Amino acid sequence: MLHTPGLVLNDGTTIDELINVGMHEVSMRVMNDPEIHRLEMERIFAKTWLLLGHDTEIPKAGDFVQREMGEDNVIVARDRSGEIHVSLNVCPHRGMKVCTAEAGNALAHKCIYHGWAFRPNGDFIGAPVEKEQMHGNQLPKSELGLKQARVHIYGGMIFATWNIEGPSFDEFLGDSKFYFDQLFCRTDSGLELLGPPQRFMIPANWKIASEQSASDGFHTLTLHRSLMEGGIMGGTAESIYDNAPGMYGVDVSSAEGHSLRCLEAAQTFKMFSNVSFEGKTVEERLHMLPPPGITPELIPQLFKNLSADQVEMLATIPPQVGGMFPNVLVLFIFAPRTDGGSSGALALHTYMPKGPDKFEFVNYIFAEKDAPEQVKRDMLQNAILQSGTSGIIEQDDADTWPQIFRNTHGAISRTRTLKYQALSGDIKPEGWKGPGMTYPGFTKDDTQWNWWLNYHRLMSNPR
Amino acid sequence: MLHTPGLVLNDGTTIDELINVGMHEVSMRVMNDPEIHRLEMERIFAKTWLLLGHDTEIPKAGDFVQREMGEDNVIVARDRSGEIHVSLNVCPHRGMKVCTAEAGNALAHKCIYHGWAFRPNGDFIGAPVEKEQMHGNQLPKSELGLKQARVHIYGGMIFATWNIEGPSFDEFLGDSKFYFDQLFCRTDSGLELLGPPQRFMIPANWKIASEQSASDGFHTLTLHRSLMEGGIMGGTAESIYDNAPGMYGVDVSSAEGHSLRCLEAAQTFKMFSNVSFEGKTVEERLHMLPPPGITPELIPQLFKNLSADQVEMLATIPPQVGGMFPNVLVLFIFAPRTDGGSSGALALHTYMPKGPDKFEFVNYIFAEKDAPEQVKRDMLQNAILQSGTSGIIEQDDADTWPQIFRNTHGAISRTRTLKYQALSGDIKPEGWKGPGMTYPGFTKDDTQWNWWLNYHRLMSNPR
Amino acid sequence: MLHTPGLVLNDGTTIDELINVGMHEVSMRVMNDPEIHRLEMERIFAKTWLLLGHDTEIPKAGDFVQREMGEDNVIVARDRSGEIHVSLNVCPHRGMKVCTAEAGNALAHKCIYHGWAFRPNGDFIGAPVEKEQMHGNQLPKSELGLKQARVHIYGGMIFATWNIEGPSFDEFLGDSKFYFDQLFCRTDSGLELLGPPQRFMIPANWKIASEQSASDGFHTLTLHRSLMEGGIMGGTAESIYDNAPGMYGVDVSSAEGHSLRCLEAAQTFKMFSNVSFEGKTVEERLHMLPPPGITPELIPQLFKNLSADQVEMLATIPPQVGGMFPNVLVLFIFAPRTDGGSSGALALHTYMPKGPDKFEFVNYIFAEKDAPEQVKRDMLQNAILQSGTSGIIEQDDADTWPQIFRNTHGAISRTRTLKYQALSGDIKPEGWKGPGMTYPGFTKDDTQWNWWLNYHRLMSNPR
Amino acid sequence: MIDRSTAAVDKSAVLRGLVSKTRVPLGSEVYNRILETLYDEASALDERRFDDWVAMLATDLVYTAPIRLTRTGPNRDRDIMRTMMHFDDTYDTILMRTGRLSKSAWAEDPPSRTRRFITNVRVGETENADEYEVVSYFQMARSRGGDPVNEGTTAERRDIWRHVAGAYKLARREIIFDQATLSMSNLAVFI
Amino acid sequence: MIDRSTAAVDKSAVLRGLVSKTRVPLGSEVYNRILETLYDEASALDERRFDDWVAMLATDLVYTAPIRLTRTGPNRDRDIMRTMMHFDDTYDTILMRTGRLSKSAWAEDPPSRTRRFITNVRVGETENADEYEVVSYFQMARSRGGDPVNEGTTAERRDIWRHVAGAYKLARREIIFDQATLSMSNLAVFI
Amino acid sequence: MIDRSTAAVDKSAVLRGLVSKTRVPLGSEVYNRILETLYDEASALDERRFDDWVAMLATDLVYTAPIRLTRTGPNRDRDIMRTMMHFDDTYDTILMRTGRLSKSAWAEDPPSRTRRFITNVRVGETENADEYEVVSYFQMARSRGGDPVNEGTTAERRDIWRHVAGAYKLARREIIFDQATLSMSNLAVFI
Ligand code: FES
Ligand code: FES
Ligand code: FES
Ligand SMILES: [Fe+3]
Ligand SMILES: [Fe+3]
Ligand SMILES: [Fe+3]
Repeated sequence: MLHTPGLVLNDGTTIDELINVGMHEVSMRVMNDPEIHRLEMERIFAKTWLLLGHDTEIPKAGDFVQREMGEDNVIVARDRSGEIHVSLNVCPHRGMKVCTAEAGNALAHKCIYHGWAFRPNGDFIGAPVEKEQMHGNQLPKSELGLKQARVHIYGGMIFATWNIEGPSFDEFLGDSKFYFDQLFCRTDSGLELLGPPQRFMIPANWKIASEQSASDGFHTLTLHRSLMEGGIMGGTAESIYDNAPGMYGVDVSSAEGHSLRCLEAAQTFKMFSNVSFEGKTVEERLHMLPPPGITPELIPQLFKNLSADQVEMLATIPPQVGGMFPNVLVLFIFAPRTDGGSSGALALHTYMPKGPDKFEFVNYIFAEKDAPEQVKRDMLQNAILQSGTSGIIEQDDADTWPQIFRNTHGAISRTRTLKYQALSGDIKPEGWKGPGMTYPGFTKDDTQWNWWLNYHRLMSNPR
Repeated sequence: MLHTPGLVLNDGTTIDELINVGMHEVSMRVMNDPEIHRLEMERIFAKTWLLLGHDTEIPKAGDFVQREMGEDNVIVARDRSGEIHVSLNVCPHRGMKVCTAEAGNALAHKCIYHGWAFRPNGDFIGAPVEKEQMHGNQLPKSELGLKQARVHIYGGMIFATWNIEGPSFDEFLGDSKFYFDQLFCRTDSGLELLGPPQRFMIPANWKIASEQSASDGFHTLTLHRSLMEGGIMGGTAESIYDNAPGMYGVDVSSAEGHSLRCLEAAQTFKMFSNVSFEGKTVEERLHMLPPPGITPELIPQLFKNLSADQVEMLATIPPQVGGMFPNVLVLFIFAPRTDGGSSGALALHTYMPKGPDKFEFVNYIFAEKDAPEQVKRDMLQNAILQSGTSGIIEQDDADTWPQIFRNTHGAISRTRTLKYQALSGDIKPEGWKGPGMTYPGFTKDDTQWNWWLNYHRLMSNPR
Repeated sequence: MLHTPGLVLNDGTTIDELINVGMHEVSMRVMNDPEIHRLEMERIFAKTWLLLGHDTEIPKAGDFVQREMGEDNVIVARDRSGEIHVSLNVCPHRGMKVCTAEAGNALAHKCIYHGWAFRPNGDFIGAPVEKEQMHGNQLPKSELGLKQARVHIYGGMIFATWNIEGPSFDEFLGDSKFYFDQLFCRTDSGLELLGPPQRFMIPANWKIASEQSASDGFHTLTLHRSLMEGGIMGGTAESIYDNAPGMYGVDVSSAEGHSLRCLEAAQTFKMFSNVSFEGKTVEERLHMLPPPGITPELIPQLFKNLSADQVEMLATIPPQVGGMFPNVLVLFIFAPRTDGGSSGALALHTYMPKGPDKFEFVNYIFAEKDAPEQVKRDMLQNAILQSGTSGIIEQDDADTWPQIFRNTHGAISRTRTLKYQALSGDIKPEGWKGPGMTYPGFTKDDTQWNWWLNYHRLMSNPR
Repeated sequence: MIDRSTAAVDKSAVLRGLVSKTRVPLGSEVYNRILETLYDEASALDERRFDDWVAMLATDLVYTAPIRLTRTGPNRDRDIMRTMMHFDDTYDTILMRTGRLSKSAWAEDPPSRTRRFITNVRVGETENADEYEVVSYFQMARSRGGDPVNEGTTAERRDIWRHVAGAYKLARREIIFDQATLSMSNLAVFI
Repeated sequence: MIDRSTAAVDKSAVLRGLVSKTRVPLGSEVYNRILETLYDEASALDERRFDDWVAMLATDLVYTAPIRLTRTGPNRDRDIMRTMMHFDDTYDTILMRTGRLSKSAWAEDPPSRTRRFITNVRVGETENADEYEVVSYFQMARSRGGDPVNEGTTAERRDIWRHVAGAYKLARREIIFDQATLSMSNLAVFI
Repeated sequence: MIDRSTAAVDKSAVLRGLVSKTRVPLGSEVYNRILETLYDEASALDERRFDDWVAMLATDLVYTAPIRLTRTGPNRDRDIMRTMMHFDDTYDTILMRTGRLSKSAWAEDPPSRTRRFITNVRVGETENADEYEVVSYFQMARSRGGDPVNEGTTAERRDIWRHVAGAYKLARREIIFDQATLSMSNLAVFI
């Protein structure tokens, strides 16, 4: 089955029965079927680009971190020449983990089982007792190295894929690059990962979190109601649905399944609501209300690193939340603090599948490398308070996803569908300078449906 | 495979290889095979009538309880008009549980994920920010309600099925109705559920408990030996197998797989052994030894609600234990108390599958609504002492079932069979007034085999 | 699929794709695939001889122990006539465990569920209330006994198989018997099991431990490095790879997948390094350095029970570690003690599968029955210190196996291979007296590859 | 049955373990003797010395375990439903249970290997000078047969211990389980 | 971020819980009152009496939970990474959290049924006469909805408790979780 | 080996932890110092300060862990089989074990993150004035690498602690595991 074109499950079900393109519905079964899961690992996680970390984690030769690509464990290491390599952490001899540390520094990784040794770039050095040639005589040493993934560094972020001949990283980003650049490539020194990621397990299928990351703005109004009850977003608890804070803006998306929500901060946060950009220059606007993570002294760098259109957008209606297909959430938000300050919070999550019924939530927290130490400190605290393990926003998501997952098993429930039928359609807002598909106004289901269309495309491709 | 008539597993095994009708044997494999389990959920639990609770749990408009139909989670709610509805607790939007409380009162169930709201009857009310029509434009609101199950109330007990066109509840009960009426429909006010059910998990396949519930009387003598050692059933520990207390009576059954064991109390309990019905009228007998749960003041109601034949039977040889296909155990027993009293214990269990390897034991405890408070109190205490989580009878069952289950996995063990070869055959006792199949004398395997025949019938039917 | 010749998985994969005979590689997938696991239970564990214990555990009539044959639970019992029987511990009635004790004495095993009773040889005695014939009328009592396995006692060790018509135990041992006899059949009274086995669970596939047991000598040098750091094997931590203690000897093996490593103790242990066998007789050598477990007073018995060739080998280059296909590790080693003494340590392990993802490590510890009590005491302590739950050697194995197992799941990882490409080839050492395949010099992969060849042979045979 | 739909909102005392306003200080003689008694009780039960345990019970013992119900909104903390119990015992029924355990109680033959961990013990005075309110946190590990996976449970125990002739006897115990659906396949063991 | 690649080898103090060299003896008055306080704190949190809990906090509270990192070789015991936290809170942010729990905090509505087991309590003096270093071992069972499988966590808590007006207030808490990857799906509950 | 088939029926003392008839009262000075010592021991092991732990051991230490056997009927409570052990150690072999842990003991490199919970401590006098019988309940959580699922074990420890020069040293420990088949994949950690 697995090698015929398209996707047909063992029981004869086709992907078009699971994903009803005409009706914009997805069968709940997709969220727990083990056969589908295995195909996802082969057709998505072994094929597309995956986020593994940030180069500021491994500054020196020999530095390494251990990460996951789907369910494959890898070593992300910097070699003597400063180049970063991603090697499958499976010993070519008998399959032991060559590297058992989550992070560290080593110019030779020696497997504890029989002692085979490998360089940071995966090259096989040799087996103990050299004269006995315990690596055998059937394969040359050059074929006994750790399997290498293809690596691309974007804005300091380390991406890798097993798809050696596949699309380039820029092809993978597509039209979304214009928008992601505004977050990741806007300053001279770029971002800095503030510490090793938070890691925790969610008892749910990875797609339940990932389809949400494709810019599900609407759930904020109800699931994250407590944010608004807090009052920091304006209005009162009663008026939440009338004000609908944060619901209006421009959702942008591209065919590769990525998306971002561009929001005018002033519309979202009470504290900024007295801000008016009337007749202000881009630079003035940036100083009045710097985008999340940017401090005044960094503003000149924006002009240097971004196009005029990009800077203007960042100044006016910056991208704040969104996702990168298949499993990355982007959270670059204004985060008002209890002390009144607001340096924003910058976080990226990866949702790494661990079987059809669990995924690991990996939360990377960033700041601009050249930001003042105190700002970094504040932003770290903001990001921890809002996102990840104890984050008051994502606590509610993390409790909701498993309940949805438990709802996908029943004989009747599994035949129900997820619906993406509130669509605004691709409309270019007047004077909009960015590429890609744009969905202005109230946040709808378009971007999430684009995520599923790309899922459908990849899952239908056996090669 | 799943859509061809009959039942053929992926490895080519047919149901007739698993259930040997001629030899009255069932393969152990049936007790753990995941493929069979999925088919059971579709062909049995999505097709037949299931017990979900009792209407005294939800007396007022808006009252609801959350229950399971196999592995599908449902809301059992009473609407404004007083009618009871059973709705699939899966949000039509993105599959979240619409109701997260196990019980409560609500005239609108609002999903916490995006805020879609539904009435007690499952009707879709709307999504937040009405003007944005976030339920989309592809389906009318009338098609966005919670999926409805078909409901039937019998003796106050709430039954439901997904099989909208299938057999009526009376057809489902068949000839067994005559006997069940004697337990559930005998008084003016009927039964009252004394509290929310006990719930606990058993690490075994649901059928191991359910085939036993089909009136396996014989196991009592050995597995529940401690009851007799207690002496309350007459004789001494040594004489248990000679006296065989509770083994003689009339087992009744019908083609739908239901069954009950009708026993003369005097034969079972020492304390009653001086009772003689010689030349007594039915009414006199009832006063001498009221059936379990019935108090003297309720006796007149029996004549009002039951036929003469039914009352006579209740007075002489009342049904006491049995089962309702597929997963209900009926326990309406005399329960002598340490203080000498005996008001009986009335309990129903449902064995709800949670995968092939676990089921939830849900224990509902009842009393006659019009019984005196002290009697209700005593009966609650009796039922808890005998049945369910801490019950001295069912402790032993709950420890035995998992051991049988663990015995079904081995390559050799799974080919062994359960045997139902001690059969007495359908014999109408002299003067017997009831319908259905009757098996007088020592309790044998007939009723359990009828359970398997109905299982075979339903599993063979793909529609 | 399961009934066509050869092995073809449901997805079309053949065993030759999984085990590349030409390249001496085994796909990681073999270590976790559930379908392969089920076939292993049928084609290996239901077919080959399995070690279940030792007759010194059950000296008297009625004595029994409960053990596992793969995933089938069995009763190993001695009957009145002193004969040992292995019965499937699955009640022929409704599948309950007939015996719930791990060990004990009983001349009748009575099932607690309905009371059917069986003799130590598995014969059905009867059901309670004899006159009611609750075992039915469709099968004679003679067909209602516990399923019997075929039993063979070798050196006191109890082996059994479900393969009634299959190879004899001697055929199963093949050429390896010559070597195993030197460990198990060398003294008049034979071995004694010192106590019930240690039992613990390892979260890994059984083959990860078993392919290692097929005489993977090389891993000792690196994984068990701490042994050498301890200094008891000569040299310093730095010189481990130069000295390569214990790496040189003669690995012996036979087509049935068994193997043993024959080592000159003097080469392995510093404490013995002053020993020289120059011009010494076999008897003198035995007294200078008795093989593990043998005390001076037992030496005469060796000549009585073994051939001259066997004794000479035992005196010069005794078998010390190895494995018996499919799941037995043999550990008959010199074990220098902190107090300077050394009586050796004798242990056998069985790795019993519990699903594809777990196995039970059962550790049997022995001594020669006629050895002095203090020696037995020392050997027990040695064996516990080195092997099993807390053993300083096997702690490291038990932590490594699960890490390899976790490495077998990923979409990329599962396509990687285990390699056995360091082969020395079958070379008869000059003057070697033993049969079978011999691999002199540095320990290589030959014996482990022989294990896989036999695995390939059995898995390819559907009958 | 109790009509949950009208249950008034009332956070107070709903879950509160220790009700007494007069605390018996941790480290005081009474506290120490009671804590010692709880440890001795646990060992009697873990060692299956049921006679020793029964000797620690008052003959007017009330031993109960209400169920828990998952609720939301204003009533979310009112989740102890005393209309239904997992245990609803008296001294007499406990005797029936322990008596059974010495006979053919297959649920505990072979016996579970249990370990009862007692922590967070708080003691208060009651209106009766010789009776003390004792709240303890309870955790049990339960191992059966060759199964490497334990069953277990956690709970709060709200006791009344009565000082009688130099010893303390259990007069009242309410077990507050932490699960709405119990993971233990039976309660053939005492909490 | 901290450059782990050059982390000097330093076993001392890396994992050490109790730093104080002046021990407050187990059984002493101060020890007993502090232990009592820890039990009362656990009951306040298990009973969701958040106001009672907040009343036990000092307004200069620092409440943190560094992540753990799996490391090998010379640095294997230096596995507490304070560059990243699971909690990084102050009195103000704790108030925001508890305030939220009284509103629409779905993560805890319906609430988890929790049990916080406190053991292995050790106390030491600090340079401030009224402040005590308190190390406790912490274990939480957490039951949600009808799920028979609990979530849970274990940790060490390194506290500073300050004696104020006859009571002790929590001035500092560092939570040392025992897992590098947390098994709890969120930390909507306090440790 | 021991012939289980003739094991006489003998409920007494089979499982009994505390044998001493002379109890050292909970809260007494001796009890408090010993409890403190058990907490300190747990922290030394959890913090992998093996030298500190060895310093708490008597040189004549006997450290054992008999296996458990599932039995039925009259012998059902005689389930501690001292003919086979999980640990069978002396001071010397413990030194070998701790020494190994400072070298290439991969089973603990990277190290497990462990937490040893000590509860239910009972103390009794022995015939030797300076030696005390100490029974404690033991629970360990063990987290390895990035695995979110902990291993763990529960047990009773029956110790002899000897008072030497103002401190207590462990002279005897018998570990009674609660499982017949251990769920921990190795015992590279001390109990
Ligand atoms: S498995 Fe890595 S060296 Fe053998
Ligand atoms: S899932 Fe229910 S409203 Fe979206
Ligand atoms: S199952 Fe053994 S007697 Fe019925
Ligand atoms: Fe969210
Ligand atoms: Fe029963
Ligand atoms: Fe090894």
